[in-house]
Amino acid sequence: MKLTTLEVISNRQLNPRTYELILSGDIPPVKSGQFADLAVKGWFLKRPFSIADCEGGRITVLYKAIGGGTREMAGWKKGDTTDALVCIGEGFDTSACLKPLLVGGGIGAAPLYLLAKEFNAMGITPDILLAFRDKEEAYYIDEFKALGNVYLSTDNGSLGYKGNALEALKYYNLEFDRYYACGPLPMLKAFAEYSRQGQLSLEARMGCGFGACMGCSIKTKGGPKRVCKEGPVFRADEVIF
Amino acid sequence: MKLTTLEVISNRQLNPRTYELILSGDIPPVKSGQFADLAVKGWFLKRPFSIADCEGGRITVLYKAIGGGTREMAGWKKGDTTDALVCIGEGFDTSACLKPLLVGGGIGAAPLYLLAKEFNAMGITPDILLAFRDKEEAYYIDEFKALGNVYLSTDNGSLGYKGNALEALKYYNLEFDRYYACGPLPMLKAFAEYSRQGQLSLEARMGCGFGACMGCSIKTKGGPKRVCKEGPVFRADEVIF
Amino acid sequence: MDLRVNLLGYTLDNPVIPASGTFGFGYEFAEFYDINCLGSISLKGTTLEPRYGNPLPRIAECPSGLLNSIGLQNPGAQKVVAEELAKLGRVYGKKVIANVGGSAIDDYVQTASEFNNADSVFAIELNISCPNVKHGGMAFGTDPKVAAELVREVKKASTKPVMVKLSPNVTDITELAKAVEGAGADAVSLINTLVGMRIDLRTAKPILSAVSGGYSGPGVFPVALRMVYQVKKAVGIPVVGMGGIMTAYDVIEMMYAGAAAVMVGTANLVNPYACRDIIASLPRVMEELNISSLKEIIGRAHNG
Amino acid sequence: MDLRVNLLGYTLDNPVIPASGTFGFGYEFAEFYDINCLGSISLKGTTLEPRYGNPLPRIAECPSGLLNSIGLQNPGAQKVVAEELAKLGRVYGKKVIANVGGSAIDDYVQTASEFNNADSVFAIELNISCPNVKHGGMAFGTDPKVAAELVREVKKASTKPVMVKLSPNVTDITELAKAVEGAGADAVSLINTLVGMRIDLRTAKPILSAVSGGYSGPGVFPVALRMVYQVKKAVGIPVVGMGGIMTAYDVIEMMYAGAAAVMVGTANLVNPYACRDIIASLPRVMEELNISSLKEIIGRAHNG
Ligand SMILES: Cc1cc2nc3c(=O)[nH]c(=O)nc-3n(C[C@H](O)[C@H](O)[C@H](O)COP(=O)(O)OP(=O)(O)OC[C@H]3O[C@@H](n4cnc5c(N)ncnc54)[C@H](O)[C@@H]3O)c2cc1C
Ligand SMILES: Cc1cc2nc3c(=O)[nH]c(=O)nc-3n(C[C@H](O)[C@H](O)[C@H](O)COP(=O)(O)OP(=O)(O)OC[C@H]3O[C@@H](n4cnc5c(N)ncnc54)[C@H](O)[C@@H]3O)c2cc1C
Ligand SMILES: Cc1cc2nc3c(=O)[nH]c(=O)nc-3n(C[C@H](O)[C@H](O)[C@H](O)COP(=O)(O)O)c2cc1C
Ligand SMILES: Cc1cc2nc3c(=O)[nH]c(=O)nc-3n(C[C@H](O)[C@H](O)[C@H](O)COP(=O)(O)O)c2cc1C
Ligand code: FES
Ligand code: FES
Repeated sequence: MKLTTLEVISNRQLNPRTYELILSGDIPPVKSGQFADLAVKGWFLKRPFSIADCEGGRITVLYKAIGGGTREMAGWKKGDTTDALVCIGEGFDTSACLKPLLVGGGIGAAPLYLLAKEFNAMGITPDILLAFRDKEEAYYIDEFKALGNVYLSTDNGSLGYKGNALEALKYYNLEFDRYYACGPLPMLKAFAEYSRQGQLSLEARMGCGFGACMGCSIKTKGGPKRVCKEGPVFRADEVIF
Repeated sequence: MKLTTLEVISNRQLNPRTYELILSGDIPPVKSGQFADLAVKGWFLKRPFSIADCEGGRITVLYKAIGGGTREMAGWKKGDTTDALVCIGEGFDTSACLKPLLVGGGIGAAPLYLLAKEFNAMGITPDILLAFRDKEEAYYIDEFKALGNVYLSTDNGSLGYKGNALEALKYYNLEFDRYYACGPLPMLKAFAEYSRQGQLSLEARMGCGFGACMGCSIKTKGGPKRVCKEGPVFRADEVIF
Repeated sequence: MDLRVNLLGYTLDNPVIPASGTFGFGYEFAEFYDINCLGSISLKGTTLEPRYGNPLPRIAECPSGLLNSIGLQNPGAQKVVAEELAKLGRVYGKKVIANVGGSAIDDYVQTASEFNNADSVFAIELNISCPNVKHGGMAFGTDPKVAAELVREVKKASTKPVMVKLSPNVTDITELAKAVEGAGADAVSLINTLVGMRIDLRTAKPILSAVSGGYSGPGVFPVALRMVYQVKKAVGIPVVGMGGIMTAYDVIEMMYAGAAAVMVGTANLVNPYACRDIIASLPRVMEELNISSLKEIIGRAHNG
Repeated sequence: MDLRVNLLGYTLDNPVIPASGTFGFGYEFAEFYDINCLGSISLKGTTLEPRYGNPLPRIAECPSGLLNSIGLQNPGAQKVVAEELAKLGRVYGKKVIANVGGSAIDDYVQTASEFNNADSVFAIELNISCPNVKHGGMAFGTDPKVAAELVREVKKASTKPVMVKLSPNVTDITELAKAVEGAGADAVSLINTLVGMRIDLRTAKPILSAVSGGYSGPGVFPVALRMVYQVKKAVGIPVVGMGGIMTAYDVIEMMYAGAAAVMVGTANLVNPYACRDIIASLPRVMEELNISSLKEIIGRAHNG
């Protein structure tokens, strides 16, 4: 992990509220599931975002404009800079997994992109289940199709199966030796109850992003763990919801 | 008075701590003695500065870097912008004055530049007494020489007469039918005690800069008056120190 | 989009009221914009006799706000009623709130009574929390018994609804709120300023001539919001919320906490158009947050 | 340039101490820089038994700071002494301050005693002001009698100097300071966090699971400075100042107000290098302000 200044290479709108931000700078090697904490001028705390991709000294962040900070980010232009902590946390564990299922809910699909690439590099074409509220919220479908077998669902049926991620998993009859889920807490909880064979990427409001404040400590069977340090990825069977 | 966005045209260092800032924008007519209130990013309140010159939609501010805000301003570059209130307050009264004496103490000389120009336009060449702490603090001497008869003094004698402004006035034997003084409070007080025939430009810490907060109210014989609204220029015989 | 709220029997077109002391007697802001967009106006704190207030400096900057030690400069109640209200009446057609300060119960009572016949005043805001007047405001604002006694006396003398402005510089603000409610207050407004201080780095002396002053601006918002929430839980009378409101989002948050209307202070000083801008952006923000009527969101954070 | 100050018989190379709860048990910051530059370290608040603390969310952002409701998460006193101090000892050669929390007098007494034989601990900081623990900290921090009683008991049991950390959420902080001084406290530190709150605009619910939390960061600096100034005037024991310090300038201002040393909290969270950077820039700032020795400026704002 590292505190550094990143420069905006591009900031592209993908759908009404989702953006793709490409940043360059002095970036250490990234493991999928790790995140970056980006400073936004005028806001006191940095904002945490999964690293969706990493290539040639650049990282990609896929973000949804939901509040003051992300709305401000939507206005970032090429050449703008941000102070950032990069490569935070422990990433996904891809070891000993031959039939992965990647499950993204809404903006939670972001870290799965880099994860899918990692599986590709291991010679594995993952199944990728992407669940959105509606068609308007969807993004990066083609990009994911280039890396795996994509299955889609929406709450209102405007794209793919009509239903939530877990319902879609059953509908599409998807099998896995391990699933990798990132999305809203209720979705993660539902998956953890459905199967222990998974890894969950969790969110938490963060004070520091590097383990100092205990602001993000969750309860696990192994005692309290910090989303920013021991996480954000946890085994489905260790998290106490 | 007006709230507007100004653009930095140039920001030139005149001596170790004094800078000349030229700003352009939609600027209403300026009267000498009026001031501008400039927003500095990262600081809550705007900073008030006398308008030292005004020409062709541009204003000049002469400022000394003394604290956080002015140190930040010293880094402003061409093209930077600042939100500003411009043309605040009542200016100097030049009416019925044939033999003016302009007295500036340190950075207080700033508004006298525009005042000297106004006298020139009326066909009058003013006497201009500039008092500094030392030679290093001096600035704009040649500029003032182009507009009037310049007399100098410094506390340590490194430039001109060795002594303060009032001592220098006596030493140079300067006469006037009205003096116009701007500088540190003790200097203004000394002048007000020496002669009632003057106008004083006062400073005050300001909350708003446009008359709303009463943060800058001084006592005058005519009741409380606001430096930002009825001032910053007051008659020497009305101010209660 | 319904922006209207009710306060003390008066319907405000919107909940945004410039806070006392940051808007003068209102008319000077008419230079900047048509102030008839404002829900109402809380006038500069008024005392029985004219006051100059504290010596300069009276203002010190803070990272996220400012300190003031104005000390209730005002021309005195009679002049306010005779002159300032008249000047304001020429540019503002709605009713306003008279903010009353003092240093003894009798002061308050007499000053409040001066407004009895002022038709344009729909409520008295009793400032029992000014940190900037010696032997003044503050004592009334920190002792529930004294506060209650004051409110009872003012209620007897005033023909207008009385709103009491509470100080945040106390261990438990709900005690004060309950005391003034018990004494007959018709509403409470909060918060007044937090006592703060700055020191001049160049001289090592306090910046304010009064040494300490009242801290306001966005830096106090979290404290203000907490107190509004607490007081809303503790009393049945309307709560007017203020402290650090800078945007329409802050207005909504304050109303969620329990504010029936809000006051905007320091924001006016850093941007003379602040209240106008906040009011103008309220409909867009309401739409974004799926709010159709502001009345309905008052205290929503208390549900469930 | 002399940056040294004395605190409770111990000489600090400089007055900058990371504040409790914002620096863990210190060693994790050694990943970022050589923490031996620090004057000392105030360790994460420690209780007798291990504590998980409050449910998430525990953090809410503010315009100029943050709210936390951690609730004293810590592994318990024995583990702190046995494991955390050892880990810290490997990367930090100076003595540290153990910050002690609790919810009953006995808790505090036993926890403080656990550090009696910890050589690397030169003082106990008694946290009687944590707003984030039910039936805890706060009561001790708002009632002078209870606070004094607590201090007396801890003093009997502890072999280390005892510094008492005061709450700003009181009407008169000097009463508390005088009470703990009278009970034998060797120093006071202040301020702990101000109670604040934020509401989620999207859900209209309080952001923190604990509803309210402790507000810290630059937004509290003016309040902290005022209280340090007041307490310095009121007591004879050393005052350690904190609350919103972000820069070397803030350190000087706090020392002018009366701080014998300072603690830096929230700044560490937004910039892991904050303490190092502040210490590194102190000599330059001292030169600019014509200060040759930091010892000499303590309380300078009280002169004349
Ligand atoms: C490990 C991790 C990875 C994330 N990855 C992504 C991603 O790839 N793309 C994406 O769009 N979002 C991601 N998020 C969520 C993202 O951090 C928030 O959407 C963002 O912080 C909101 O900022 P704001 O200023 O717009 O909202 P505001 O509500 O104005 O923010 C106020 C404060 O709350 C915090 N906050 C608000 N919502 C969240 C949240 N859901 N999680 C954590 N903090 C929050 C903000 O960081 C800020 O401190 C991630 C969160 C975490 C913890
Ligand atoms: C009407 C008027 C005209 C002025 N004209 C000039 C000028 O032409 N050139 C120039 O260099 N300076 C001028 N000043 C002084 C200038 O405003 C201050 O030097 C400047 O505000 C300092 O800002 P800072 O951030 O560097 O200092 P800081 O000390 O960090 O500022 C903190 C706060 O105090 C205020 N402040 C500090 N010193 C003063 C002061 N002397 N007067 C008023 N407010 C102060 C700042 O505005 C700010 O709000 C003028 C002041 C007034 C009132
Ligand atoms: C310059 C100034 C003057 C004030 N004068 C008064 C006053 O006369 N009466 C009063 O009740 N409150 C007064 N206040 C307090 C404000 O009305 C308000 O309670 C406080 O500033 C918090 O709100 P804000 O953060 O939006 O400014 C004053 C505040 C400021 C900044
Ligand atoms: C995340 C966090 C955790 C804290 N934990 C403790 C604690 O355990 N014990 C304590 O005495 N103070 C604790 N505090 C208070 C700080 O030590 C300090 O008093 C306060 O934050 C004000 O200083 P600051 O503005 O520099 O942060 C904590 C503060 C924060 C932000
Ligand atoms: S955010 Fe501070 S420990 Fe995780
Ligand atoms: S600065 Fe507000 S009235 Fe002059």
